[in-house]
Amino acid sequence: MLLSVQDLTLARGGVPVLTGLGFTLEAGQALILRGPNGAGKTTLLRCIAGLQSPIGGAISGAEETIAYAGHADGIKAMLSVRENLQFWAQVFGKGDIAAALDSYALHPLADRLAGTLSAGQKRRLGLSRLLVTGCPIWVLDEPTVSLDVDAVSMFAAAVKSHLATGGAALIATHIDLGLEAEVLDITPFRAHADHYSGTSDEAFL
Amino acid sequence: MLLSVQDLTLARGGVPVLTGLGFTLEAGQALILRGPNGAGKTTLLRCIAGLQSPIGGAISGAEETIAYAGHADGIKAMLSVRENLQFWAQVFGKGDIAAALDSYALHPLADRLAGTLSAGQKRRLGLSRLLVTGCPIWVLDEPTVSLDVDAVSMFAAAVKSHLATGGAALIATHIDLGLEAEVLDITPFRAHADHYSGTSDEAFL
Amino acid sequence: MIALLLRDLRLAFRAGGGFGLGLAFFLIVTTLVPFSVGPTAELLGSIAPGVLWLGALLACLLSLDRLLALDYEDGTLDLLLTAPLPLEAAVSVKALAHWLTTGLPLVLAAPLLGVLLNLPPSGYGWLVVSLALGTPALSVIGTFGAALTVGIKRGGLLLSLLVLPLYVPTLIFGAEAARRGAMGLDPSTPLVMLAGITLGTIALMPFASAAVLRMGLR
Amino acid sequence: MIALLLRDLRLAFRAGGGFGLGLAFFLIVTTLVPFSVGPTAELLGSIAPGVLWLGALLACLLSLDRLLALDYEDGTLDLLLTAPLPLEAAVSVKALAHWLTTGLPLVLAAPLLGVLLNLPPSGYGWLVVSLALGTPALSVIGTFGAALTVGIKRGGLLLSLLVLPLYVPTLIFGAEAARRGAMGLDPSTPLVMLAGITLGTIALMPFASAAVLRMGLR
Amino acid sequence: MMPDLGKYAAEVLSAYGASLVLLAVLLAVTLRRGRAARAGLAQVEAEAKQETQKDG
Amino acid sequence: MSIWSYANPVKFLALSAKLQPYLWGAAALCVCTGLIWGFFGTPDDYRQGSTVKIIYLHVPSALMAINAWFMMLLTSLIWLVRRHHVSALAARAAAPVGLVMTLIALITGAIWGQPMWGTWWAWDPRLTSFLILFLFYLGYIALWEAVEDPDTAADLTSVLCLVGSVFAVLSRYAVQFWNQGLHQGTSVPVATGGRTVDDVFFVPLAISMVGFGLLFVALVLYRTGTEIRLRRTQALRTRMERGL
Ligand code: HEM
Ligand SMILES: Nc1ncnc2c1ncn2[C@@H]1O[C@H](COP(=O)(O)OP(=O)(O)OP(=O)(O)O)[C@@H](O)[C@H]1O
Ligand SMILES: Nc1ncnc2c1ncn2[C@@H]1O[C@H](COP(=O)(O)OP(=O)(O)OP(=O)(O)O)[C@@H](O)[C@H]1O
Ligand SMILES: [Mg+2]
Ligand SMILES: [Mg+2]
Repeated sequence: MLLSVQDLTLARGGVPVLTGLGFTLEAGQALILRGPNGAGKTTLLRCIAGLQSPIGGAISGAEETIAYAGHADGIKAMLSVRENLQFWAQVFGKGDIAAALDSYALHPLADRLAGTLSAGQKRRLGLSRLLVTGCPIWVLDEPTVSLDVDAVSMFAAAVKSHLATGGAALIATHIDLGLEAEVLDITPFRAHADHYSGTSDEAFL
Repeated sequence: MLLSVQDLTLARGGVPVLTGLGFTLEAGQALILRGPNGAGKTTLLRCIAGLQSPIGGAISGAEETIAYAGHADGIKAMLSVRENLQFWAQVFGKGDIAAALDSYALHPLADRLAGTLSAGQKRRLGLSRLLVTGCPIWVLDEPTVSLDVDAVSMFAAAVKSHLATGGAALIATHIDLGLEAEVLDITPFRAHADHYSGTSDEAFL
Repeated sequence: MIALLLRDLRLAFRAGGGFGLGLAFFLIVTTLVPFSVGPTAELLGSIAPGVLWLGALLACLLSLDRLLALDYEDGTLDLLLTAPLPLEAAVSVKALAHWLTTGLPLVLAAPLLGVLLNLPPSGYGWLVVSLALGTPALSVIGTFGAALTVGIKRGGLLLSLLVLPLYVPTLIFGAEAARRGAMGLDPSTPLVMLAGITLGTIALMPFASAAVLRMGLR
Repeated sequence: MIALLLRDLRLAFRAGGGFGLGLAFFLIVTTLVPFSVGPTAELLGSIAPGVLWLGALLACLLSLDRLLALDYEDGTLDLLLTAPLPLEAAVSVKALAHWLTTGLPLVLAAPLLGVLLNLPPSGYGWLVVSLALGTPALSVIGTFGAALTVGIKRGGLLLSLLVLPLYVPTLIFGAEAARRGAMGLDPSTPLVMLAGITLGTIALMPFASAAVLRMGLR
Repeated sequence: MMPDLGKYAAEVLSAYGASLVLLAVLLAVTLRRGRAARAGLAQVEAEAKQETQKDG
Repeated sequence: MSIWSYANPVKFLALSAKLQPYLWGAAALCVCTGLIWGFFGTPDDYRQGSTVKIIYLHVPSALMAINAWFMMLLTSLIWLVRRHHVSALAARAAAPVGLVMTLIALITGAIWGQPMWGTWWAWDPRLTSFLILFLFYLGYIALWEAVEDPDTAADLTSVLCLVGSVFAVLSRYAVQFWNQGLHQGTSVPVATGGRTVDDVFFVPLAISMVGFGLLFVALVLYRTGTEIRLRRTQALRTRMERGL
C-alpha cells in the first residue's frame, strides 16, 4: 500500500469542503477522482501533495514520494524543452531525460524555447516532467487539458507503464482519459455548513 | 453570411502555420475547429478576433462583431462575480447581467470574490461574459476546459440559444461539446517549410 | 469609459490594490536620503527639492508595472482590445486612474516631507505647483512605457529603464522650478516648460501608447 | 542545489532575464541625480558616496520582485516545495543567485559611476569594500521580503515598502563607511558593523524566509 | 482662565490642537468601524437564523 | 480557569464588554486631568517658557508608541506559538493606534523643536528612530491589508513583526552611531531611577502617561472586538454563500 488516507477533512478559504474522505492506493493502482466543479478535487490533491494541511484525519505514506502536477506546469518560457526537463531531473536526482522526451514525442521540440509551444505542447512537457521525478505516486490535477487525441493516448500509455513498474496514480478529471481505473466520486463527502471543528474560523462561529 | 475567410495564411513567431484556409460562417451556424496540438487553432482564432494580422488572404465581416474568449478569462480576482460581469456589460453597452448569471447558474456565486472560485467556476464566469457582449459572432478557444458535465451542457444550451437568435460561433476544441455542428479539420491547411511569402523573416530566407 | 475608470479606481482601493503604497514608498525614500548622505541640515536643504522630485518620480515609476501588466496577465487586455472602445481612450483613462491613485497623493504629501529635508520655507508653494503640473506627464509617459513592456514577464525593471530617460525633461524642469522657488528666484520659465510638456504628452502620448499596445499584443 | 543555482543564473542571462537591468538602473539613477539637485561639483562630491549607496540599494530592490514571483506564477515554486530539497537551502541559493546577478555587478560598476559624481579619489577603495560587504545582506533581506509578498499579485511596491525599513541599518553603516573613506577618516568601525550585519543575516534570514514561504503558499 | 502662553502660544496651541485632532480622528474611525461591524454582524446573524428556520 | 480561556473570542468579547466602561471612564478621567492640569495648572519653565506644556502630550504618546509595538510583538509571538486568533487580531487592532501615537509624538516633537532647536526637524537619533518606527508600522499595516486569507495574513505579519523588531533595534544603534543628537535623555523615573523633571511638572505628566496607557488599552480592546466581529461576519457570510 503506497498511500492511505483516512477520515480526511479539508477546508479551503476557511470553509470546510470535504469530510470523512478515505481511500487507499496500492502499488499498480490508478484512482480517478470525479466530482462537479467546486467539489474540492484540487484542494484534496494539493493536500495530499503536502502543499496544504488537512484540518482532520490522516494521510500516510506521502513523504517525498509524490510527484504533483497542477494547473500550472512550472515551465520556464526562456529555457528550451530539454533544459526544462533536465532541471527537474537534476532536482530529483535522476540524470536521464531521453525516456521522458520519447514518451511524449517531444524529441522534435527538444530545442525549442518552451515559451513558443502551443497550449497542448506545453502540457505535454509538463506531463513528461513526471517521468524524470522517479516518484512512485503521481498526483495529477486535470492532466489532459488542451491535449489532442494522440497526446491523450501518450498520457494513458505513460500512466500504464508507470503502474506496471509498481507506481500509483491519483488523477482528478472531468473527461475521459482512455484509462481503465477505479473511480472515486467525491460528491458524497462534501462538507456541510455545520461542520466546524478544525476550520480556521471555527472559533468565530 | 456573418463572417467569411478566404485563402488565409497565418504565421506564428515568424514561421508560417496555416495556408490557404477558407470558410464561411452563416447566421445560426456553429463551426468546430479541430486539429492536433500545435496545428494553429489558437493562432487562427486570435487572428479572426483581430488580435493579430494574417500574412495573406482576407477576413470579412469581423469588425466589432466578435466576442473572443481565449485561454485566459479576463477575470479580476478582487472584484466579485457580479462586478466582473457588470464591468463587461458596461463596456459593451448592455445593462442587464441577470440573464448571463442565470445561464451559467452563477446566482449563488454572484457576491463571491472571483479569486475564490474553483477552476471550473472561473471558466463559467468567463463564458457568461459572452452573453453580456451582445456580439453576433463568438470566437472561442477550448471553452469547456475544466468544466464538469453539467456546466458543459449549460454551455451547449447557451450556444444553441445564441445560434437560434441569429448568432454564430467558431469553436476550437479537442473534446466533445455536446453540440451538433459542422467540423472543420485544419490539418490539411498546415503550412510547409517552403512557404515563405509574407512571413516576417521572408526577406532573410 | 467611465466604467473603466471606476473599475480601475475600485481595484486600487480594494485589498492588495496598492493605493497608498506609492505614497509610503515616497516617504521611505525621502527618509533614506539623509541616512545615505549624512544629516547636515544645510546640505539637506540644498538638495531637498531635487530629492523630493526624484522620490516622487521613483514612486510613480514603481507603481507603473501594475498599470497594464495585471490586465495583460489575466487576459483582460485582449478582451478590451476586441471591445468596442477606442484603445486611445482606454489608455488615457488608465493613465488618469494612475494619476489619481498615485500622482495626486504624492503632490499633496510632498510639503510634509519637505519638513524632513529642511526645505527652505519659500520652496513649499513652488514644490507643490511644480509637482502638480509635472506628475500628470509622469503618468502619461509611464503608460507608454507600460504599453511597451506589456508582453514581458515581470518587466518592472526594464520598464523603469525605458521610462527613466523619457522622464528626464520633466524631471529637469520640475526640479529646476522647485529649486528656484526654494532659493527665492523666479521659477516661471521652467514652470511654463513643464506645463508645455504635460499638455503635449497628454495630447499625443495616448496615440503612441495605443499603437504600441496593438503591436505588442500581436 | 547546484542545478537550481545554475538554472537561476542561466535564466538571468537569457533574453528578458534581467541581467544588467539592475546595473543600467543604477547608472540612470546616478545620472539623474545631477539633473535633480543641480550640477555643482562640490555638492555632488559631498553627496556622492551616499547617492551611490542609495542607487545600489534601489537597483537591488527593484530586481527583487522577480526573485520568487516568477517561480510562483508559473507553478515552479509549488513543485519545488514538493521536491526533495530543504526549502532553507533553496532560498539561500536563490539569494546567492540574486547577489551574483545584481549585487556583484553593482559593486564592480560603482567606481565608474563615482567618476560621474566627483567622488574624491580616496573614496573609491572604501566604496567598493563597503558595497562588497553590504550587498549580500541586501540580497538576503530582500529574499525575505520577496517570500513575504509571494502570493500577492504584482506586489512589487509592497515589497519595497516592507524591505526598505529593513535595509536601514545596512544602508547607514555602508554609506557611513563609504563617506568616512571619502573624507579620509577611518571607516573601520562601520565596516565591522556592516560585516556583522551581513554575516548575521546570511546565517539567520534563510530560516525566516523559508518559514514565511511555507506559510504564504499554504 | 486661559493661561498666558507668552510668545510660544502658537506652538503650544497647535501641538495640543494637532494631537487632539489626531486622537479624535482615531476615535471616530474606531467607533465608526466598530458600529459598522456590529451592524453587519447583526444582519448576517439575522439572515443565518432565517435560513435555518426556512430549512427546519 | 487559565488566562488562555480568554483567547476564545466569545469569552473575550464578554470580558472586554465588562471592562470597557471602566477603562474608557478611567482613561478619559486621567487624560483630561493630566492634560488640563498640565495646560492650565503648571508654571512655565524658566528656559523653555510655555512650550514645556507640550511635554504632557509628547512623552505619553512617545511612550505608548513604543509600548504598542512591544504589545504587538508579544501577541504575535502568542499567535505563532499557541495560535489564538484573538491574539493575532489584537496585534492587528493595535497597529493603527501605535501609528497614531507615533504620529502624535512626531508632530508634537516637531512643533516643540521649532522654538527650542530652531528647526522643525533634526536628524537626531531619538527622532530618527521614531521615524523608522513609523515606517515599520506602515509596512506592517500594509501587509495586513494586502494578504487576503486572514490566517495567512496573521502568520506573515507576525513574522514581519519579529524580524522587524530585530531590525528596529539594529537601526536604533545604527542611527545613534550615525549622528549624536540634540534630544534630551530620558528622565522618567522608571527608566533611570532618578528624575530630572521637577515635581510640579511631573505629577500631571505621570497622570497623563497613565491616561494614555489606559486609553491605549481601551482602544485596543474595542478594536479587537471590532476585528472579531468582522471576522465572524466574514465566516458566517462565506458559509451562507456556499449554501452549506
Ligand atoms: C519629532 C521629534 C521628536 C520625537 C520623535 C521625540 C521623541 C521622544 C521620545 C520617544 C521620548 C520619550 C523618551 C523617554 O521617555 O524615554 C521623548 C521625551 C522627551 N522629549 Fe522628545 N521627541 C521629539 C522632539 C522633541 C523636542 C523638540 C523636544 C524639546 C526640546 C523634546 C523634549 C522631550 C522631553 C523634555 C522629553 C522627556 C524626556 C524625559 O523623559 O525627561 N522632544 N521624546
Ligand atoms: N482561494 C479560495 N478561497 C476560498 N474558497 C476557495 C478558494 N479556491 C477555491 N475555493 C472554493 O473551494 C471549493 C473547492 O475548490 P476546488 O478548487 O478544490 O474545486 P475543484 O473540485 O478542483 O473544482 P474544479 O473542477 O472547478 O477545478 C470551491 O467551492 C471553491 O469555490
Ligand atoms: N510565441 C510563439 N512563438 C513561436 N511559435 C509559436 C508561439 N506560440 C505558438 N507557436 C507555434 O505555432 C504553432 C501553432 O500554435 P497554436 O497555439 O496556434 O496551436 P494550437 O492549434 O492552438 O495548439 P493547441 O491545441 O496545443 O492549443 C505551433 O507549432 C506552436 O509551436
Ligand atoms: Mg480544480
Ligand atoms: Mg491552442
